Order: sequence, then structure tokens, then C-alpha cells
Amino acid sequence: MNELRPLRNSLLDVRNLHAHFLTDAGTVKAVNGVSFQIGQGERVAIVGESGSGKSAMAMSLLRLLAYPGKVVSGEINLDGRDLNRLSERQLNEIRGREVGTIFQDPMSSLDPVMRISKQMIPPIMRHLGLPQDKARAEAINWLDRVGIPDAARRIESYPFEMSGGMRQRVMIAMALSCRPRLIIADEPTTALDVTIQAQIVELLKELTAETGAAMVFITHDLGLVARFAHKVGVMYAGKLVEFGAVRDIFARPLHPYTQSLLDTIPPAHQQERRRLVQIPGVPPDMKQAVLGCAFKERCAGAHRHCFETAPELDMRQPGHSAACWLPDGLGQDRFVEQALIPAMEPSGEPGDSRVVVEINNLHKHFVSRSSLPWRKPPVLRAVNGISLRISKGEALGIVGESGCGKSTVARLLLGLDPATSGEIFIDGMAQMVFQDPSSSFNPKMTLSNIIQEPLVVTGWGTRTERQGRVRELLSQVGLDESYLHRYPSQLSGGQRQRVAIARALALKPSVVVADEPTSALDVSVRAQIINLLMDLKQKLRVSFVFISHDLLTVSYISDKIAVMYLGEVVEYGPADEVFHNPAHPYTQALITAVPIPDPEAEAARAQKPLSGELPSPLNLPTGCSFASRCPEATDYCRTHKMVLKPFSKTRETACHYAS
Amino acid sequence: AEDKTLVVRFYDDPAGFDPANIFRIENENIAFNIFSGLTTYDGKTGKIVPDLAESWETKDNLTWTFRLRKGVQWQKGYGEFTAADVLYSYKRILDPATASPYVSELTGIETMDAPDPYTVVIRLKAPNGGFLHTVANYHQGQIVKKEAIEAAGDQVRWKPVGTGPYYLDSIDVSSRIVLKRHDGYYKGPAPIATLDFHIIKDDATAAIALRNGEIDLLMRQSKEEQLQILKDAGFKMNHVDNYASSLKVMNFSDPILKDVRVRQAIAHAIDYPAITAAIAPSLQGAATSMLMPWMDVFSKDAPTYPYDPEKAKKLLAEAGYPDGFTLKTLGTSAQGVTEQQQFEIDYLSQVGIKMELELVDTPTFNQRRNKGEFMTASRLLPAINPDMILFSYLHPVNIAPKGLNGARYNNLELTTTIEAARAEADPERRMELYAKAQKIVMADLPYIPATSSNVFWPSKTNVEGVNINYLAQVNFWDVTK
Amino acid sequence: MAHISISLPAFRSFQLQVSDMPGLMRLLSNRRIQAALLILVPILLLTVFRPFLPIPGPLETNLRAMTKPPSLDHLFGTDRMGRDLLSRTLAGVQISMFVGFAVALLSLCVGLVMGTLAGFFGGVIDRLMMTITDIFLAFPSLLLAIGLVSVMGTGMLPVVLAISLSDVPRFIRLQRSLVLSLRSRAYIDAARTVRASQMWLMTRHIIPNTIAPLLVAASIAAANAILVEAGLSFLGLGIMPPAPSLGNLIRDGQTYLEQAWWISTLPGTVILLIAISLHFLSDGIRQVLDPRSRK
Amino acid sequence: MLTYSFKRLVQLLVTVLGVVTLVFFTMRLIPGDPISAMAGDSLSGAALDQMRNQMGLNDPLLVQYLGYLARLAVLDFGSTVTTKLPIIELIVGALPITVSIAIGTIILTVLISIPLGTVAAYMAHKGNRVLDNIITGIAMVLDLMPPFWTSLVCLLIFSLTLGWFPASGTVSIDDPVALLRRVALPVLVLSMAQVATLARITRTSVLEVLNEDYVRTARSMGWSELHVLFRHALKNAALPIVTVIGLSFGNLLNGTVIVEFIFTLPGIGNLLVGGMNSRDYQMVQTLIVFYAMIFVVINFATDLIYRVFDPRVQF
Ligand SMILES: Nc1ncnc2c1ncn2[C@@H]1O[C@H](COP(=O)(O)OP(=O)(O)OP(=O)(O)O)[C@@H](O)[C@H]1O
Ligand SMILES: Nc1ncnc2c1ncn2[C@@H]1O[C@H](COP(=O)(O)OP(=O)(O)OP(=O)(O)O)[C@@H](O)[C@H]1O
Ligand SMILES: [Mg+2]
Ligand SMILES: [Mg+2]
Repeated sequence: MNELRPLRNSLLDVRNLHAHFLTDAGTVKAVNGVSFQIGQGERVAIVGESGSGKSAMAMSLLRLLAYPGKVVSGEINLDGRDLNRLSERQLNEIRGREVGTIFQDPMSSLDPVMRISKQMIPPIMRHLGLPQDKARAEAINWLDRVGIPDAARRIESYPFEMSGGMRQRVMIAMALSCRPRLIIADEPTTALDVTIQAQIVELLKELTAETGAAMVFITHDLGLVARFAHKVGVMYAGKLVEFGAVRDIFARPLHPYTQSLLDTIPPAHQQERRRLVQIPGVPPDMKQAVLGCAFKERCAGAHRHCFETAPELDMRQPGHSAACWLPDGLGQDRFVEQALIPAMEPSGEPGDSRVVVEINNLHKHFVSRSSLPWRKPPVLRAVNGISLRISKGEALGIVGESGCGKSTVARLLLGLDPATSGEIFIDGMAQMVFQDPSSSFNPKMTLSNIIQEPLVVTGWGTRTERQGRVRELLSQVGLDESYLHRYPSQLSGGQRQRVAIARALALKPSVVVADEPTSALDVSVRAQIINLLMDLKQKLRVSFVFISHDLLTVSYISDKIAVMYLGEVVEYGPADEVFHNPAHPYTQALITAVPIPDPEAEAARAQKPLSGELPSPLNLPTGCSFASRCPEATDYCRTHKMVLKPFSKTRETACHYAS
Repeated sequence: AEDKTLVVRFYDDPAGFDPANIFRIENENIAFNIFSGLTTYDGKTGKIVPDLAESWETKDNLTWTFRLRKGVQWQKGYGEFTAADVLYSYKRILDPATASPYVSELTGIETMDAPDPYTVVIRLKAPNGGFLHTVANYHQGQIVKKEAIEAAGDQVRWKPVGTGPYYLDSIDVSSRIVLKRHDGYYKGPAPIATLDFHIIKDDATAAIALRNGEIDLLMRQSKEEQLQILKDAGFKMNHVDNYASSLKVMNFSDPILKDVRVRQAIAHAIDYPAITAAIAPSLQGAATSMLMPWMDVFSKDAPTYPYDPEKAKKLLAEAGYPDGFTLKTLGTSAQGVTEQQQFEIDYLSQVGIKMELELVDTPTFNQRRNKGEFMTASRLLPAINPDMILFSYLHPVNIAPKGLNGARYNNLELTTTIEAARAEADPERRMELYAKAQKIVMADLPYIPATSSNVFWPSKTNVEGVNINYLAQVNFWDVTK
Repeated sequence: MAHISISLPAFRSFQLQVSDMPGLMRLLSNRRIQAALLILVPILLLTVFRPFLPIPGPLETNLRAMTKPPSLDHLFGTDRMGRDLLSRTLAGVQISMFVGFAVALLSLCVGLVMGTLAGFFGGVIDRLMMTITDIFLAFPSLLLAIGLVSVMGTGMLPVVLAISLSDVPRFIRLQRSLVLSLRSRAYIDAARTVRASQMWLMTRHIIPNTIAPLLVAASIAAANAILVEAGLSFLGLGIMPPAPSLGNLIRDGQTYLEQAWWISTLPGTVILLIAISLHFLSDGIRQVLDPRSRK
Repeated sequence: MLTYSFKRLVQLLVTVLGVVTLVFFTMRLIPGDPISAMAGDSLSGAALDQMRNQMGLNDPLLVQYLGYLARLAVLDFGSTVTTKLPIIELIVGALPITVSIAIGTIILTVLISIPLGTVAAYMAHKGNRVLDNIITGIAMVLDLMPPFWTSLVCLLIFSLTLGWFPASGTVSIDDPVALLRRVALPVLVLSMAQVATLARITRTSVLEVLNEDYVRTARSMGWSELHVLFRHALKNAALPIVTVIGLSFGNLLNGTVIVEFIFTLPGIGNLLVGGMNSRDYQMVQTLIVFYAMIFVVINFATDLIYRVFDPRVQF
């Protein structure tokens, strides 16, 4: 039953692949018996929680795992040749030639001290046997095709002279340059902005279609899968738990893990907000032997059998297999259960719409120190005149591309940096929740001390009162008291973010600023934190400023949204309206770029990604700041500045042509 | 003669060879072979012998007449040596503009005359039986040429011109000094054409260089263990014994040391013969007097202080220190606490004296010692002139900081005795006075004799005639290879 | 004579990430640290209990047993004055360890305070501090040593000061860079949002997190100080004989290499062992601190 | 670049001024002066004081200091206090020796330690701890041996027993062969102490680079291990290596004292110690000014070299 017959036209046939990390602390069985096939020209997405072994699996295919990683056993048949049996030298003929690879981080995947030409041309010469000049022409041609403007000149640049998006394009050009038949891409867009991500995905789609290359595409983002893949493999604890065509998986997921994963995503079309599904527990420690199904502890449908024997991946329908003892996973029951969660009431009772935060014409300019005393220093306009209001209990979402000034606004609100000009009124106090859970806490302090710190510093209460308050806060964020004496390093990412929230709430602030509080977290945990924030907002009637790249999450959690571009707010209004009916061309582009985890919907969407990248805030354009990228920009736009003006009753926008 | 070269180790950076302000023995060694004095010291016996003066006479130790050698040629074509050169040299030292530290040696001169080019008559202010030492071939006594001095300007120290057996051919202050034979030397050209001094500071390295055959003659090896190695390897161990004595200076301004019984107790408490035998049997011996046994005025009758801890304890008790006291000793940090000092500490502790060392670096040490800021300190007496030793170290006019009398010793009886001895023309009577002086000093003990040092110049076996005189100098005119 | 230059090259390679406090257990389970302790602990124990061992005192001379090779009576042999070299070596370890420890502590403390001020406040203070450290770095350390010894006389204190003086600027710079990297941490911002005082930020958040990397540097500084002391002794600027610092022992013995190899070789081996284990110690701490080596 | 040079120039001036001031007053603060240093056992205090007066050493300190600065400003470095030799000439004479020792040491060190460190890093990267530990261990032992001890051992072995190199003899740059034979041992001794540091830095940096993503990229394009190691890893690891080389060059100039002493090489260290021992103010001050300038210039050179290895470094 678990025999996988090779597809007739399969390009890559992986059988029972095992890869381990031999660490001092024990053997991490990162890939634990993975088998799948890929046909010619097929795009296969591999999804799964962090640590589930996606990268390890992908790197194993070309034996690129670095020490202490090691492919232990399995067959990797590429066109009938078992890569696992090849010598290093033979494999080097395959790497780059037959199989191209694209890595996650564009900033570090190119050699920083080598010109692009030096990195691209020699492999082409070697693999395709071309002379220098032909290889060069080929390289330039590829750079051109991935959308590097002025490729003949840019090929002589160093990577640091390019933006992240550009570098990822170069990476793609490199991977494709020897016309491989298979491309392995490990989260190629994760580090990029939504708009750039959309561009890159489109590019990959086009190019693989054109060259007929198949592709293994690893991602966290189910939306991207829907947009991009033909087939999906879901990994959990080093194994594939479900594998099938993208439509099948999204429409009828069979494994409880896949099902929960899909349910954790904030729905794009949801009239009333409901609580997100949370997957309880944590993935198993891959150093320990797993008895039975690895997902059993987190599975609502687990029964005795699951604790005894591990289910194998088996075919449920043609082209769709799953590894679960239950025929339908949690089945339709899960929707029943979900319906039990009360729909959330809209927050902010009409009677109490006191404004707690008011920002008027706020500017923040960073003036770097001039290098020569007599030269005028360059000025970076990070925030360039924004005005916002937040009422009590309201959540304001701020979105925008990287570098548009979101975090700067947050820092100004918190009084961490002085504003250059403008006013900020806060009724009460602002507190903060940070993005990076690893640097948010002093590693040398216990949780108790961390949460108490604001109280101690402000001289709040007596020692016992403070301890009482800490307990209260812990229970508010859903953490057990037994954690009190732990150090941050002993917590998981989600728990840390709960502690951060507890600390922010300690002084009963009127507004909590959360700068990308979930972007470092896994999907399942992300849902927990979003739910928690929603609960707190309702229970404590605290206002929130919620900053994120993730439009879907922002629109889910916020009452209002401010869309920022180059230090300015270009659109401002109620979340639903902005998300479903964007007025500003930039907002429109941003929303188009967001992939929706629904293959049908994705297929139906017009996909014209925003071109270009954010201009430098060091020298802003004179007219509308968006004019350089706006598909509808006119000469008027390019010369005339636009300020935020009312667009409808509830909204404001900064476009000359919005109506 | 053949054009032989003798490679000699030189052990420190040269500091210049101007007789008016020359310092340190190694530099004087060079100057000794470049210049001449009216008299000089015999390499073997240490006696004063004629040099530029063929003969001299005095009746009263007051007026000295020197008959100069004729036909002596200056190096580098400066012509013949005459009496004018002698007058010029001494006047130069006496001239305040020269700022010579040796001016005091010549201040006893009343008048100087040159009745003819080969005669010099010097009248002293007071009789001085040791005057021949003053005009010997040794800093202020070395005769320079006016024209050469003037030509050199402020570089005199690097452009010495004398009448000695060798002249300075070239010098690289950091690595090398080359002397060449002065063919016009009055005793005839030296057997070796070139003396090539290589600066090798480290003693161990110098020994290796000798064993490697890189040098012929090792000027001064002062590591006992290296001496053993060289001796075992069959090298020639040229040496001079008892060339200088090392004294412990007892500062009389110290309330404890003022008491003669304390000083005698210290002297009895330390067994120097045992110490020197243990640490450096070749390089050191025990000293019994301020003067060296080979000096003509040395007296055997002065009191000595053999090792006798019981007597020391008794003396201390009599002086009122039955439980001892703390003896602060100033020393240099260059070698740290020397083995000798370690032994001294040990010996003194056995009679209850706690010796504490205060170690400072050499310049500081010199400065403090000259100012007399110490309780006890040590001093090496290198002077060959016994009269000078007694005057400088014991006469009240030389009490520190002005002079070298660091003990601040002022004993009228002794003062009159040495003054009389200096003036005395009758040799026998003079010897008696010197014997009396030594008796007083050794009974009074302003300086406790500790050790005497020997100087070794190991060489290859084929190097002959390395006679180290009592100033630790070698006359290279005698040396052959 | 690289050691007299009192260089701490390890500083420059200091690419430590400031991260979690390593627990004692995690430190003790590191192989390098275990190896270091395996060498250090017995040596230290012997040193501490030397007075109770059946060996002569370090200063006791014995003219009947001069320059004896190692034997059962004298495990390390004797020197020229008949002193037992094992006893002297152990006493030397005590002195050398003290010098190493004092230098490390002094440099660490001064570096900590000054570096924190410079890194935290920046601006004029920072620039002034950097200029001063520049001046001290451009100053030959040997000269500082000579100067200090001349002013203060020889002894433990001037040696410790002389060595520290050239370490301090490096510690200041190290601490400064650590502080700079910590200053922008989110938890500092979190504390600032509740108006925590500068003092609070420095003592609660910054300093505790720089201690571990400073300790790494300090253990190398200690190892280095022991060797520098030996070099200073060679030039007569170190701790004065007869105090048997290891440097003195090696120096005393080195001219006897041909006749009595043991006089300098055995204490030298002990220095080597100590220095190596201090390096192991620092490597160990570094490994434990390095987030990448931790998986 | 212009900006950068300007900054460096200011830095140079400030550092030199600071160093000069520091050394001037330190020298005079410490007891003992040139005259007392010169005096042996047989000179009296009065005689010495007369000399002091003549040399202006009894003038008020501030007068001496300002006079010194004024002379320095016109680059008049003067002559030694006691021996009246022009200092610049002494330094110019000594510099080639020390510099050739330093350069020789750097070259030898680089030749040994970079391959060693790279191999160690590669071994560590591949999980071969044994070889890695052996290499680092040997380097460490070499590093920790006191140079005065190794110097003597080298002399005994190479000079006395084997007779390969002379223990003494004059050196000059006019006779490169002789110079080479004379500096060979000091270079060997000094390299021993440097190899460990540089090998360690090389190991750490290469190891770090080997873990970088772009190394994986290179592998994924089918490049062999050797290509990856030398084309990518070493070049990227160059920055810290260059820094250490630069710094150790500065240190070496400063740190050749003991080998110069033992191997009787008349270099800068020799001058410095001699100057200090004889309290030759002028000499020490001038040397320190030189050191400070060399220090800053080497920093500058290191920065320039950065640019060669890393195009990201901009001025
Ligand atoms: N160098 C390593 N040493 C030890 N264990 C490792 C190493 N790299 C990865 N692992 C472990 O192997 C397992 C699989 O890791 P892998 O990187 O493949 O996960 P992933 O699914 O790609 O996660 P992510 O989404 O975070 O990239 C994890 O448990 C991880 O901790
Ligand atoms: N301290 C600073 N000094 C100089 N420039 C700064 C500083 N902080 C931010 N900037 C610049 O201000 C602009 C806005 O930065 P900000 O961090 O607010 O962007 P962001 O929208 O939060 O981006 P991201 O999504 O990447 O977090 C950027 O160009 C950034 O480089
Ligand atoms: Mg991954
Ligand atoms: Mg941000």
C-alpha cells in the first residue's frame, strides 16, 4: 500500500530519504523517511512548521548539508541516476547543471566580495562548455530576463550595490543559467517585502514555465502555495504527512495537521471576525525516538492506534496521499467545533470613543553626521508629516513596505526618539511589544523580573503588590505561574511573545504598540498571539497600534488601517473598507501582492505585481512620492505633492485621482 | 707586521671617548688604547710606569717636573706631541665650559708651565704623593690635541685623536667600533692591524659567539656559568683578580648606623668568603679592606672582621639592639635581588637584623646614592689611585651630595692622617701614615668591605698578551694573535 | 618579543555574540573547560597546600644540594643555591597566578566602567575616551612598564599596573563595542519606555550581558600577563628575585640550559600548562557563548 | 577618500600630541635623569650638577616642554642628550633592521599560519576535530613559549650546534645576504609567537565563512571544495586576518626588544631600551613620536588594504 509506483514521466524520484544531524547532544533525525516524485515541469511546494525538516530535506537532495548534517540513507533518483550513490566529483557535475538552487536569504547567498560576473560566468563556462565571451553574453541575457535593468553594466556590480530584491533576481538568474531541469528553492521570498515577493514569484513562475524546469519550492506561506504550486507536500517532524495536487489539498485536506494549518490563517473574506484556530503544543523533539504518529499529542482526533503505530503515507485518491489513520483527518467536525467559538463583537463601544492618541503633522528626519565639517550632511526623511488618531479600545494597523517608516512612527510614539517636528498627545502611557523575541528580553533576567521591571522602575506598589500584579498579568496572557523563575531562553517563541505582552501591560497603558509582533513566529503560534491580542483588546479596552507587513493579519486584527509609503500615510480608514475597496493605487498594489490561501481565488485574481522598488528616503521625489511606481501616474502627479484628504465619509487618501 | 684583525666583543652601546667626560669602563678601554697619559699602568704589575713622560721628579710632592718623550707622533697627521698639548689638555678639563666631571681631580694644580717643548712643570696647591695617578692614562690624564678638538666641534667624543697605539677608524654606535693600528706609535706599531669591536650585549650570546669562532676575544664575561662552559671548552681565561672592591656604605646620618658597634656587628655577621665561594668562585672573592692587596700602600695590619655571629650579637646587644633592627638597603633593580643579597639577608637575619631591600632602576639608584638618600647602599671602588679612594670617600669636603663620601664620614684624626700622607715626600713615612689611616677606617667601618671582583676576558687560545690591568683595561699593543 | 608588547590579539578576533548567560552546568560540560580545569585545579591545589607538602620552602638554600637534577628528593631538581625547584615552582605559580588574576581583574574593571560610559553615552565622552585609548595603544607598552617600575620601584604592584595599562585600552574598546551592540537591543528600549534611569539601564541591562565576553578576554589577558611578567623579569623589570615568579625561574635558569636544563625547563612547562589551560578556558567560554555551537 | 584622509590626519596629530605630552612628562616624573644615568660609581654630585646646568635640565619643566614642542613643530628631533648623536640618523640606521625583522616575521607567519589555519578550519568544518585540535594545540604551545627562552634554545641549536646562523656580527642593509642570515633566527623566534594568533584568527574567520550561505551557493553551483575554500572562503575571511597582520606589524616594531638584545641586532627596540636606561629624554620622545606615527600609518594602511579585499568598505 505504501509502495509508490514511479510515475512514468517522473523527473525526480525520492525514496525513503533519511538525513541526520549528528550533534554532541544527540542525533537529530531531521529527515525521517521522505518519499515523493516530481514530474517534468512540475512545481511542488513543501510546507510545514519551522524545524519540520524542509530545508534539511531539500539540501539532502544535492548533499549540500553541512556538518554535522549527513544523508543517512535513501535513493534520490534524478532521471534514473541515484544522486546518493554519486561521488562528490560526479555530483559536482549535477549541481548547478542539472539542478539549480535558490536560497532564502538574498543578502547572504551571494559572495559579498565578488562581482556578479565572477560568480555567474565561470559556472556557465564549465557546465555548458562555453567560451568566456559566450558565457558572458548568456549571463547578461539571464540577468536581463530576470529583470535586472541595464544588465550588461550591472553584471560588474558587487552584490552590496544591489537591493535585496535585485539580489534574489541575480540568485534566480544564476540558478537558471545552466538550464537545469530541476530547481530547488528554499523559501526564496521569505526575506522580501510583499510587493517584491509578488514580483519574484511571478518571475519564477514564468521562467520555469518557459524552460520547462521542475521545481521544489519550500515555504511557510500557504498563500504563496496557492498562488504558485501544482502540488503540495506537507511536512511534519521530518516526514511528509500529506502530498497532493494543490486544489485537492486546499479544498479537501486529509491530515489533521494540514487541516489545522489551513485554519490558522486569518480568512480574507470574513464578515465578522472569528477566533483563529490554534494548534496546541509543540512539535516533537527530533532527537527522541517517536512512537506512533508524531502529531498525536497535538491532534484532536488522536486515538489509541495513533500512539502505537505510525501511519504511512498512502494514496487516498489518485495523486493525493496522506499519512493518518483517520480517513478524513478531523473531517468536517472541525468546522462544527470552530463555529462554537463566539464571533467577536466589534470593539469600541460607540459611547466611548475618546481619543487616546493624537498625532499631528509628525516629522522625523535623521541627519547623519557630516564627514567634513564644511559639507552639508544628508537628511533622511523617515517620517514626513503624518497625522493619526486612535480612540480608546481601537486597533490601528500600520502597513507598508520595508523602510517606509513604520517602526520610526512606533518609536516616536513611545518617546524613544525625539520627533523632529509635529505633536504627539497620548492620554496615559504607551507601551511596546517587539518583533524579535530573542532581543526583546534581557537574557540574564527571570520572567518575574522582566515583567516587574516597569513596576520597579516607576516605583509601583510594594514588593508583594508587585508580585501579585505579575501573577495577574501572567494569567492574563495565559502563562502558568511556574514560569516565573525561568529565563527567556527557556521559553518558546510564542511564550516569549506572551511575556512581552505581559510586560507591556504591566503599567496599564492606554495604548500598546506592537511592531511586527508575529512575524518571527510560526503560523500556529501566530494564531495564538493574534487571538490573545484580540482578547486583551476586548477585555482591557486597550488601544493597539499594530505594525506589520502582513496585510491579511493587519486587516484581521485592526479596526483602522493606515497605509504608509515613504514616510507618509497614503490611505487611512476602517480596515474592511481599505482592504476590500482600496482607493489609493499603492494600497491596491499592496493588496494584489498579498497571496490568498485559496488556489481558486488566486487563479481568479488579476496578477500584475507592482513594479520597481521603494525609492530612497534620502532624496524624495518632488511630486507625489508614489508617482515613480504608480501605473496611473501623470505628469501632474510627478510635480505636485499630495496630502491626505477625505475620500469618503470614513476614509482619507492621498491620491490626486482617487474618487 | 701582518694585517691581522682581532674581533673583540664589546658589551654595551659606546658612549663616546672624550677624556673630559668619558664614562664607564668599556669606553675607557677604547680611550686607553687611543690616548696616552704622562704615565700609565703596567698591565701585569699595576705599577705606574712612564708613558709620554720619560721621567719625572719631585722633591716635596708639590712641584712636579716631567720630561717628555721626544718624537711622539699624533694620530691622523696632527704632528708631534709637545708640552703645549699637555697644558692644553689639563686646562681644557679645568675650563668650566668643558663641564668635565673630572675637574676636581685637577683643581689641586696651582700653576702649569712648559719651559721647553719637552718639559712640563706643575706646581700644586698642596703636596700630593699620588699625583702620578692623576696624570696617568685615565680620563683627565689623557692628553688631547687642540687642533683635533677644535676640528671636531661638539662631536669630540666620536672623533678622538691621541698618541696611543690605535686610532679610531670608524664607529657605528649601535653595532661596531673599528680601531686601526697607529703606525707612528712611539713604541712601534702594534702587532695587530685592526681591532674590530662587535657590540654583543647578552653574555650568553657573547659566549656562543666565542665558541662559534665569531669573535677572538670576549671583553668581560660576567656570568659564572658561562665562564665554566668556556673554561671546559678549553678557552683561555685571561683575567685580573681583585680589580675592585664592593663596599657597603654605612650612612652616618642614620641614628642606628652611627654606632660603630652596629657597623662592626654587621661586618661580623656576614660570611663573605662563604658567599663568594658559593655563588661565583671565579668572579668574586671576599674583600677585607677598602684598598686592594696589590696596591703599594695596602696595609696588612688593619683590623678585619671574620665571620662571628656570636660576637655580632654581643655587639648589637651592647649597642642597645639585642633584638636587632631593620637595615634598609638601596639596590638596583637591574638584576633584582642578587644571590649575594639573598645570602646577606639570610646571614643578617641570624643575628636578628632584618635587611630590607629597596630596589630602584639604575639611574634612580645613582641619583639617590649620590645624594646620600639611603641607609646603606653598595659601591664599587674601581679607582687605581689609593689616595683618591681615601680622599673621595672619607674626606669631609667630599660628603654627599657634593662628593662621593656617601657615608658622610667625618673623623678628624683620619682627615689629618690622609692629608699628611698625601703631602709626605718620604716614602717610608708615607706608608706608615697610610697604614694608620687604614687602621682607623677599618676600626671605624664607615664602609664595610664585602667582595672584590675579578675580571675575565676569555679568548681563543691563539690570542696572547691579554694583560688586564687593575683598571680592567687591556693594552692592545701587547696583544698578539 | 611579542609578549612584552603585551598584545592581546584575541581581542581583535572577538566576534562573540552577546547572548544568553551560560549556566554553570553548561560551562562545566564543555570539553575545553573540563580540560582546563583538569590542569588548573591540581596545580592550584598543590600551590595552596605547598606549605604542608614535605618539601623545603621556596627560599631555603641548601649549599650541599646545589644544581641537582630531578630526583626523588627534589622532583624538579634544585637551582644553583640548592633551593628546591618544585617548591619554588609552586610558589611561583602562586605569584604568577596572582599577577594574572590581578591584571585580568583590574583591566576588566577599568575597561568595564570606561567602556560602558563611552559606549553608552557616546558623543564627547566617547571621542575623548577613544583618543585616550588611541594614545595608549600607540605607546610602546614596554616603555610604560619601564616608567612605572622607575616610579614605583619593582614589585608586584608596578608589574600588575604596567601590564594592565596596556590591556586596559583594549578592554575599554571591547566593552565599548559590546555596549554599542547591546544599546540598540529591544529590551533596552522596553526599559526606556518606562523611563528607566541611565544607571538602571547600565547596571541592569548592559553590564550583566557584557560580563561573559569580557571574561573570555580576561582569561586570555591572564594567560598573557603571566607570560609578560616573565618577559619583564627577563629585562629586570618584573617581580624581583628571590621571589620565585615563574618568569624569574625561567630567566634564572635559561643561561644554565646547557648545564642544568631542568632549572628553566620545568617551571617553563608549568607556565605553558597554565597558559594553555587559561586559553582553553576562554575557548570554552567562547564556545558556550557562541549561539551556533550550541545546537 | 579625501574625507577619510582628513580624518586620519587629524587623528594622527591628536595621537602624536597626546603621546608626546604623555611621554614628556612621564620621563621627567620618573626619578633619575640622563646625567645620573650616565654616572657610574665614581662621579660626585657636584660634578654632575654642573653638567645638568649646562644641558638645560634645570630649567622649569614648562619651558622645556614648550621648547620641545617648538622644535618638534619644525621637525627638529634633536640629538641624544648624552652622546650628542643626531637622533634621526640613529633611528634611520636602526629602522631597517627592525623593519626587516618585522616584515620577515610577518611573511613567515603568514606563510605558515594561513595555510595552517585554513586547514584547521576546513577540518573543523568537516567535523574532524582531531586534526583541528592538533594544529591549534601546536600553534598554542609555540605561542606561549617565552621568547627569551626560545631565543636561547634557537641560538644553541641553530648557531652553536648546527652552525647555520651566526650569533653575532654586524648587519647592514648593504649586505642583504648577511642581514638575512642574521635576522633569520629572530624572525623564527618571533614568528613562533605570532603563528598561533594568526592561525587562530584564520581558523575562526574561515570557519565562520564556511558556514555562510554564499559558500553553500558556490557548492550548489558545482564547485569543488578546494575552489570554495580558496576562492570564496579565504577572500572573505581576509578582513580580520588583515587587521591582525596590521596590528601585529605595529606590535612587532614595538616588540623586538628581547630578540634584538639576545641576537645583538641594533634595531629600534635596542634604541628604546638604551634610551630609557640612560634616560635620554630626547631619544625616547622621538622614538615614541615615531611609534605613534607608525601606529596610525599602519592603521591607515590596513584600512586601505581592506578596500582591496572587501569592496563594501568605503571611505
Ligand atoms: N546544523 C544543525 N545542527 C543540528 N541540528 C540542526 C541543524 N540544522 C537543522 N537542525 C535541526 O534539524 C531539524 C530540521 O531543520 P530544518 O532546517 O530542515 O527545518 P525547516 O523545516 O527548514 O525549518 P525552517 O522553516 O525554520 O527553515 C530541526 O529540528 C533543526 O533543529
Ligand atoms: N536611527 C536611524 N538613523 C538613520 N536612519 C534611520 C534610523 N532608523 C531608521 N532609519 C531609516 O528610516 C527609514 C524608515 O525606517 P523604519 O525602521 O521606520 O522602517 P520600517 O517601515 O519599520 O521598515 P521595516 O518594515 O523594514 O521594519 C529607513 O530608510 C531607515 O533606514
Ligand atoms: Mg528552512
Ligand atoms: Mg520596522
